[in-house]
Amino acid sequence: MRWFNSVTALFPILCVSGGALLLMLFEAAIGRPAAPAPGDLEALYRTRVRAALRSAFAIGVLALAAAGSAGLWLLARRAGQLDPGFLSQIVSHTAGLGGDRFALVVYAILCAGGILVLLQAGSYLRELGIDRPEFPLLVLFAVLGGMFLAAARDLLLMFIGLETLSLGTYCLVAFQRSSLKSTEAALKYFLLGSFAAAILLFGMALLYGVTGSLELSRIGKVLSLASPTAFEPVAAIGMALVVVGLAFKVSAVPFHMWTPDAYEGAPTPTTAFMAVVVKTAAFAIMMRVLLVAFPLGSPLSSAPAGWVSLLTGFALLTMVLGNFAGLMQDNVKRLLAYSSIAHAGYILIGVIVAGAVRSAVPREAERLQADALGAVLFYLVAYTLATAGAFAVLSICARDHRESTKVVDLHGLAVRSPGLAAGFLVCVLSLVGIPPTAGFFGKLYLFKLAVQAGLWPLALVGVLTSVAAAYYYLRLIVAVYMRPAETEDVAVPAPTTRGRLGIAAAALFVVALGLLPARVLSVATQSVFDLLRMQ
Amino acid sequence: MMMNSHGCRRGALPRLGLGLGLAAACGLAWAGTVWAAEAEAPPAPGGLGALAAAEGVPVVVTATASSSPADSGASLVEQYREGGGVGRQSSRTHVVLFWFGAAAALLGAIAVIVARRPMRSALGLLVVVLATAGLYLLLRAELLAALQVLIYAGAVVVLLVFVITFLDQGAVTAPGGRRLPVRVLAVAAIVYVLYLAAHELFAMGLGSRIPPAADFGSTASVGHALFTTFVIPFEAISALLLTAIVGAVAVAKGRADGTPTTAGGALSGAGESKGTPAAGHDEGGE
Amino acid sequence: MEVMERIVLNPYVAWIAAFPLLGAILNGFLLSWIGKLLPRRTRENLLSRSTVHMVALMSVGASFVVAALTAIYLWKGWGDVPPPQAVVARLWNWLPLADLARGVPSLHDTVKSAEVYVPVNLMVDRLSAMMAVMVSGVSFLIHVYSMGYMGHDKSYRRFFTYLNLFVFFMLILVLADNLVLMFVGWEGVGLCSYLLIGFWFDKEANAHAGKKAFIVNRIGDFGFLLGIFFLASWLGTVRFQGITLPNGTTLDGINTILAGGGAGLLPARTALGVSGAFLVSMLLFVGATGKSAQIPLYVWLPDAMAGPTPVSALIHAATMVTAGVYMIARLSPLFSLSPTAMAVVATVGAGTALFAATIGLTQFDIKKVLAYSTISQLGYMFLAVGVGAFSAGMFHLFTHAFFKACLFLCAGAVIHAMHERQDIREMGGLRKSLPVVHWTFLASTLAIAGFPPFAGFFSKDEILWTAFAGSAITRSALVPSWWPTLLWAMGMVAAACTAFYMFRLYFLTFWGESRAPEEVREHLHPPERKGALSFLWTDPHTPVSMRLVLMVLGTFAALIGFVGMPALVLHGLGKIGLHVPNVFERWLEPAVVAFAGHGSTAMEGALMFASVLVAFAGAYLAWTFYRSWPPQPAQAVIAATPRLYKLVLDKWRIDELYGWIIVRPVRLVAFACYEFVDRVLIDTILVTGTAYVARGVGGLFRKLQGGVIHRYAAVMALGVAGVLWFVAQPYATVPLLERPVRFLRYVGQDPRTGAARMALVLPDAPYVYELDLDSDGTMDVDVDPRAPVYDRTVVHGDVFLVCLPEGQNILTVVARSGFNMTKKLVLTMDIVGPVDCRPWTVREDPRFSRTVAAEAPRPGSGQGGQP
Amino acid sequence: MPDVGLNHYLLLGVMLFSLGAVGFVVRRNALISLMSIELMLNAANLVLVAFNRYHPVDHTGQIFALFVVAIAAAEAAVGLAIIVSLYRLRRSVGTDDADGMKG
Repeated sequence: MRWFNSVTALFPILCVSGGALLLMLFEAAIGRPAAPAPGDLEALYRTRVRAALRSAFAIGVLALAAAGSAGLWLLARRAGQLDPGFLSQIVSHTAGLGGDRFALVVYAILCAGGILVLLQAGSYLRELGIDRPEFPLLVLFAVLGGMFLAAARDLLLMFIGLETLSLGTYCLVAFQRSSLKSTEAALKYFLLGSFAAAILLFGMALLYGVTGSLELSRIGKVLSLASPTAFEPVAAIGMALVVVGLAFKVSAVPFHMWTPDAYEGAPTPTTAFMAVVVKTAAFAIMMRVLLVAFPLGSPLSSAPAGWVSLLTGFALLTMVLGNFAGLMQDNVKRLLAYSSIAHAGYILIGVIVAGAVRSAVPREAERLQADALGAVLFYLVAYTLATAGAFAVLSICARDHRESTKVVDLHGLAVRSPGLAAGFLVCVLSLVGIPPTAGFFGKLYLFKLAVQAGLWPLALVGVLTSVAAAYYYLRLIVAVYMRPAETEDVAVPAPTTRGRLGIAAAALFVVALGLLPARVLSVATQSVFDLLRMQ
Repeated sequence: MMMNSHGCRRGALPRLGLGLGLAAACGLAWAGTVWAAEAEAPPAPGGLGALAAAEGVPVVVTATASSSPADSGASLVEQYREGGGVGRQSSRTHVVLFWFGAAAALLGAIAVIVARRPMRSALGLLVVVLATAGLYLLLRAELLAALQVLIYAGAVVVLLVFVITFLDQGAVTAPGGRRLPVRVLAVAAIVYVLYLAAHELFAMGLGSRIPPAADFGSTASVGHALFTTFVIPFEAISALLLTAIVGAVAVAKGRADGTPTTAGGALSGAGESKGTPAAGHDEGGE
Repeated sequence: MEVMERIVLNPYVAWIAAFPLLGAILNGFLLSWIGKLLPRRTRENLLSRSTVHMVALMSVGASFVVAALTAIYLWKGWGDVPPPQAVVARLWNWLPLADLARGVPSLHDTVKSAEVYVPVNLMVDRLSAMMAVMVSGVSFLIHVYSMGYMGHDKSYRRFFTYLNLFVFFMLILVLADNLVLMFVGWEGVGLCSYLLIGFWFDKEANAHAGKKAFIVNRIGDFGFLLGIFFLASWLGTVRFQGITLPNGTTLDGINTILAGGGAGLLPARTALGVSGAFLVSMLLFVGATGKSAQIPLYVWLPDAMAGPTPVSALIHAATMVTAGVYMIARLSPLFSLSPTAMAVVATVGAGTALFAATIGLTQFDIKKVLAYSTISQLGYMFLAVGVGAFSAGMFHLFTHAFFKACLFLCAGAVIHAMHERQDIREMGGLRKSLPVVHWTFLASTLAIAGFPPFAGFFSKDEILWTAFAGSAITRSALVPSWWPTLLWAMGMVAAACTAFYMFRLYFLTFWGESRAPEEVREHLHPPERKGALSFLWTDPHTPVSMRLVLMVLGTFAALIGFVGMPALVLHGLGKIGLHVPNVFERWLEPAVVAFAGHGSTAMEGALMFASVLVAFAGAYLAWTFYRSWPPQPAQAVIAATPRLYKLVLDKWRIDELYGWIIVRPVRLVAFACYEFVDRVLIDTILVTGTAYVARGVGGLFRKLQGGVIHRYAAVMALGVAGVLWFVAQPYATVPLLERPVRFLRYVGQDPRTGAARMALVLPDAPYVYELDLDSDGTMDVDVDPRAPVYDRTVVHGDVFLVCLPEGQNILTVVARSGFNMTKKLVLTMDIVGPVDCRPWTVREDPRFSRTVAAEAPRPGSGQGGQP
Repeated sequence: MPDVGLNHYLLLGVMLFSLGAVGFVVRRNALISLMSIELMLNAANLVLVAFNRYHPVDHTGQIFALFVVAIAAAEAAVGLAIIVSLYRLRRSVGTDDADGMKG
């Protein structure tokens, strides 16, 4: 029975890893078909069918995992409204993995992100002639890494997850190996990413040295002991290095430098993947590490030099830079890269609030924390949908071995393809934060919580910079809706059914979350209790 | 620093470092094995310190002053006296070997970052790897030392060397460059970091207050832990390795998707980046 | 509460907003999707223009019908059912804002209860019913008009989709029962307006104008949002009106709380030094200035004229721009709490009214004149709500919607006939060729200029009167008693300007000879006359749909004012036996705070006379100046009629005098206002300047982003160094003196000597220690042979047992860091009180907020002596 | 002869780490950058193992180091693949040349 329960709790992870293995074995067994001769339509057809099947299989696996997460979430709730340990108890005691409800929610977001990426990848890869079987495979593996990250309860599994995710993503960035841009972007991302990973690892080593444990909760307990430790400075340095490593992954300023270049150079679906999956997973683990290993009241959270003030600095810089640097861009991918930096700044606000809550009543404090982290999760969902949708439009606009990512390429899209334009509009409006889209509520909650926690400078900067950001998102809308196409030969995008589905789903969910945010927010908030009470 | 040595025989330092380092590393590996076989004498059992460490509390002051003053004071002292010395007195062999290994590792590391030929950097890395393996032995991590040699030296460095030769990277790339101020600033910053970190780290204590078990670090015990406590990470890392394999294949496999081909040997010198004045000099010095 | 019981819950009112949405969805994509499934012929029928406008018209019309029926229900009741105070449609619980709500338990615990949610409720009370009827009615007319006006546009379907969508959001704004939902409508209308301004996107200016509107509105929204946050956190609700659910739960509303004596919930003094009511009112007002184009955020409205004219009529005259006024009226109990805020509102309103009117004097673009007149009229509305005459403000809003829509639509017809020319210097003489337009334009001009008995007369006169009598704002200590008079004077001057520029526009457009270019003029022949009123149906220049709408609106512009006749007139009517109530005021009575003014009927009569006089004077001046072109008296007239010469000459002198004394300065001021304030200050500095700064900063960041990996790595390394410095620096700067104290423990007396035994725990990280226990200046190793001092260094976790001799209380510790990286630090500790055997008390160290230090009680001060 | 303790190992680790970081920032050859990163990972490993000797109740640190060795190998493989791919396209592994995207 215990075995059964363990497997149950691990279902999403097993599902994705099993799916990836099956896909890999299948591809290995079938072997690679010869590239179809120019006139050989049948072979071409067969190649395309195979590509479609591959992608459909991967999407199915991710969907199954997401459904499994949802089911487990319900199961966990039924087992006990607030029992944090339900899932972690039925997972074996082995180190690392905990499938609490927080992780389940993140699983679902990651899978959704992966699905949206795969949906848009089909036509892009085909048009650019790089439709190789490794793409869905790497997406699956990277999502798996993200899931490890979401579930990691100790530094070891966290590092493994982070590296799995990163290595997968590096390869996805370099996927268009005939393109100098793609490879260059991969090199940049890889070198800087590994540098950050090394820094992260050193921080972990120091934390291990101070506490003698890799388990997050154990670290938190040791560091919060009443007696001061001589290791406190060392622990602080370790914490800072870990924060730096994670800040790199969420592309917070000043560790954001790779973001625009990597986003621009990578194939567009990969860019979407980076913006959506990598960021979500990184934020998930960031929340867990910071709030479990350096919880509220521990000297490394709210002390003058604790992570709260550190992240506050990051968040301020990130919001300002991300929003202002975007103003000058004429490459949409770059622009969205800066947008993703800016959004990281907003999301950081939520994490900061969770660490800066002041309340005499522990229960009250926990509730506020849960609200803050719930808001972060909600924002991540909103951001995932909107960003994936926006990138999907860019992916689909790719034609004839050329991607269309200049602002100019979007001119007159509303006339050429009204459906795409409408989807794009909805997603961009959500990124701006216009009601009644999901993005509006994400921002509303985060700023409201910041005001509530007395961090009004953050809220003020957030609101002001989002006004500035409206300007550059507007350029996109202007390009799509208010400019005629520059040249006549711009091909009308002919989205595949998959691509259409992706955009429609993203746009619909963005609006639906705007109209009915309550359910998702409540799920997020409840899940966060598992994290906060993690033992 | 190494940037000032433009025009001098720049190859000398890395070569010297490599030579010494290689010798030191080999010596260390040998001596370490011998020493590890003898193992440390088991120290006296720990008192409060052991308890504290078992609790994972690095700081041993746990008694509060509010308890009966006279007794607790006395017992406190007793406990510290008992547990305090453990791990502090290290054998002379240990000390010698440590300095040996440390020197080798540092020299190797310097060689990695100053050598102008990637091949020499790779050799420097090899030295570091071997020296570190020796130090692992001193720290009673036998299995890790072995795997370090096997995986790191045997796989990673070899792969590096293979790629270097494959890419015709005998060519020279000099450190430093046009944007020196930024780099100098960055280096200064890093040195400052080093200073800070060392500053904080140094007085962290000299050793464990609880004795390691007799089979600490043995292959059996590490292996046992690996397949019990750490079985999930162990499974997880297989996913990581698979990712790396698939990804590396996806990225580096031959050009199947219509890459513009570049003529094989036509650009043999292209590996040089921004040919520096010192380049020719070094070639002459070989 | 008695008030709340009269609220009827019925979802049918949702249809008021739902119909236009349905229309937008049908036209937007549903029909074309369905069309794809049909055979070609059917599809073409389905997707024809007539389907498009039928869908659009019917949806708005249906919405109007429902709104009107609801209004009747609110007025007279339904059969035997007495009229309720409001009809509310509860749609769904929308977003949880639990913790915003005061005293409401955790979101997590009460996730299912309705109180913690901001609901999606649509509420029709008298105020919103009036607005809904007005919005849907005017929109319906403008939809009809657009059938003609946009008849040949290639994006017919897109236009009507946007238009319907706009109406939907406007109705949401109007019907929202809480601030957050209102904000949705608020943003939505902004978005649609933005899409519609840029509707003809082949013109660069349009896209720019749209962008400007969007950005300026975002600035306003920022204030609005902050206002919502504060209000919600203080009052615990964002609903306007309280509501009782069928299950008996009573939910509070802002107005209900404030009216029920809950004003104390707003802090009397916030951190900013102002009262809570003032702060919130001002923040909300910032939002209102953005949406309703008041100083200083009015800049977008004139530029927004770039869109199609029906859009200008609908959005930028009749509906969206009035949202700010509506919002303030909606929250009248809140604004009434702060006379200072009211004064600010009134002053900004009066200032805008005057300022925009002076600019209007100099414009030559027909739509620009109307745009500035809109801004000016909105200023009047703010003046009214500012002095507390919410009902008067709403009345002007109501009448303005009709005559301004009519004016814009006339302008549209003119532009249409002039082949898209908008410069009034090229017009003239249009009254013959466009008779319908001419008459309706005249009616509306009379209305806006304030000629009795046209609509604008009643509403504007009421505003001026209430401004004069406005005692609400003088309750504030900051507002001098003559302030209302000043506001009134500004209003009067603005009224004069209004009359002048409107008639200037009228004369230049419709009188004199045609100055149109040849190719236009040859089309502009007058319609055939087949009878007295035949022009009504034979006008060839204006499609019939447009003519009809103009006539309806013209009639309204002339007559709608009678629903709100001033007390004086009503009194007079009463004298002659006609007992007519002020319908409008009575209608709004339950919904807004009543006006509390003072002043006599005689004064009212005098003021009314003055304002009529002013209107006539303005019109007369315009007549003398602009009835012919170029606007100078013709020489021929002078020569032919010498008897009149003198008179004309005199008039000339007056004109010249006027020209010197009034016109020049006025033009100068107007020019300065326009050129300097508008173009330089706001356009250049505020809008462009911000963009430049933003771009400059952005460019700087771009430079940093040089593309070279190693520079990125260097930045990262610098970042890491900075972070580490930030993290380590507090530890480095904690004085050594304080840190080891944390590890000093008194462990009792030495049983043999009676000396104090101290256990020193000196684990502090980067230091090694040497001790001087007897303070003789040399470093001792063993003071007490029992003290286990190992090899002269003390490191982490080691304990010293120190026995200090009697009277000895100074302990010198030298701390050295490893590798001699820092200088030596000498630590002198005062360890008073060893003889006393009490355990040391534990002190909280605020910097680390946990138990860190031990401190000895000081038994005797004599102990503290020198060694 | 002074004792050798935990801090010596840690200091060595810190120095190796810093040398690696310096190399990463200063060198302009992608291969050497990669090696510098390996150096940093090695330094972290040394610190982990040294700390494990300090907390000898279990083998956590050593096992972490073990995993890091594997991860470093994987990272090297991927990194070298990217470098090879770049070399094929541009015949150079100089990282300064990789500035096709900026701004």
